[in-house]
Amino acid sequence: MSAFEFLRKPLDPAALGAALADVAAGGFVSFEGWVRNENDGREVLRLDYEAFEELAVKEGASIVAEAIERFGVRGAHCVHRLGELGLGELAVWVGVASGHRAEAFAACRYIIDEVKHRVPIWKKEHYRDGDSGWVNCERCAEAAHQHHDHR
Amino acid sequence: MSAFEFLRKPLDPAALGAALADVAAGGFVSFEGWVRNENDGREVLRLDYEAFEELAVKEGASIVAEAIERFGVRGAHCVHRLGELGLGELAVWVGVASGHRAEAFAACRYIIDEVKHRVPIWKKEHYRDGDSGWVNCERCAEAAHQHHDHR
Amino acid sequence: MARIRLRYYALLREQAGRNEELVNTAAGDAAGLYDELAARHGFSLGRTQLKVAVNAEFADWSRPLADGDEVVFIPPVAGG
Amino acid sequence: MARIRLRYYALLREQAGRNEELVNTAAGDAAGLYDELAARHGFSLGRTQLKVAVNAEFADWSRPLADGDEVVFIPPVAGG
Repeated sequence: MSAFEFLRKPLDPAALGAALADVAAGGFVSFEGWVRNENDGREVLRLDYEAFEELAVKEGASIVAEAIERFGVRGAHCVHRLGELGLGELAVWVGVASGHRAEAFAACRYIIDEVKHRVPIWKKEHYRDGDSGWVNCERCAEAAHQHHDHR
Repeated sequence: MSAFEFLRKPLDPAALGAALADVAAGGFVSFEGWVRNENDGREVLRLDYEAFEELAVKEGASIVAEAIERFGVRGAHCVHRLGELGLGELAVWVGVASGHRAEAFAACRYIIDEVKHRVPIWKKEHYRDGDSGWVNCERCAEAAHQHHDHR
Repeated sequence: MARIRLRYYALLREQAGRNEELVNTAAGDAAGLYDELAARHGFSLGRTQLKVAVNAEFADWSRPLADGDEVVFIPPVAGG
Repeated sequence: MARIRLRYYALLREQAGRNEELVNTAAGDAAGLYDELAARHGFSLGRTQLKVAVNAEFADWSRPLADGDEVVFIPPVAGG
């Protein structure tokens, strides 16, 4: 199993957690990112996720390896959904098993924060009003347009 | 469902997490305490958990309510096993659903830390060498004995 | 004299050799009651390592005891 | 002239109207190539909002392009 993976079907947290089972681990922390019905004041109906997979799996695996090294945890894994997701669906799962809980919390937080900042994954939100938009792109596109002459 | 519960049979993290499902929540953090094969350098074979249940469920529910209030999360739940547990078994589960992830991490950490400090639950470790001991009791009992005259 | 119901857990349960008992005590408060019972059962835990609950609520050691109170001495906890 | 394979994702894919394309370019580096393609496809994202990858590794904008390179311009990411 690679430390970072993509799946195009629903994630199974129980199976993912079981794969990190380790009798030398006393603490296990997991993070789940769920598709929320609202973002920035707009009502969301569903999401599309896409990724530059070849680079994303390398960058994601680097992040998990960094977390294991930095926090000294025993095992960690991250899986991200791709494709169309409905409300409440599980978009990303991070699990960390550790001797003690402080390191498990820190490593899990590190992985999800870094994944959101560094891994080439994009999501398009579809709103109730019929509009849609790429998160983090639409607003900075407007900013780019306003400053077009200064680039 | 009470915010804090005891169970005498194996915990089911998938079902426990599903009970916190909430389309207004974008982040879910859970902590699992697993029975570890070692504590303080001694090889552990199994654990017995017992609780002063009447007080423990009140104190546990207070802790979960404090976390919800303090961190503004949408839902939280804690379940603790009682009885005899083998290596790798799930002893305690904490789950927190929140609009955003920072609060979910903070609330989950708060709950497990406070539960471990404040809720009247005890565990007896059984060691490979045939000895056994109540965690947090044996050593402070020695200390108490040494300082007997100064109480 | 107050008639008190004790329940014992963990190390205290083992050292007392019982889960619960009824005692008649002249002790004025929970601290006095613990000292009495520690002497009788040979408890190894000092009172400073314990908390006390009266009628399933955490209580002060100086709390006066009333007839019918349920008292639990709480050894250092270790959940999770 | 270098022959470059582009792959597009997210907003850039939609604005380019394609997943990938092959271009012959005289641009000396990735920055010059982006400016060329932004003009052709009407990309709304400024280069400062993007990162660039060459042959599936993050790269500097000033990296010289070689014949056969695969280039991906990376819009602001939003995993999770």
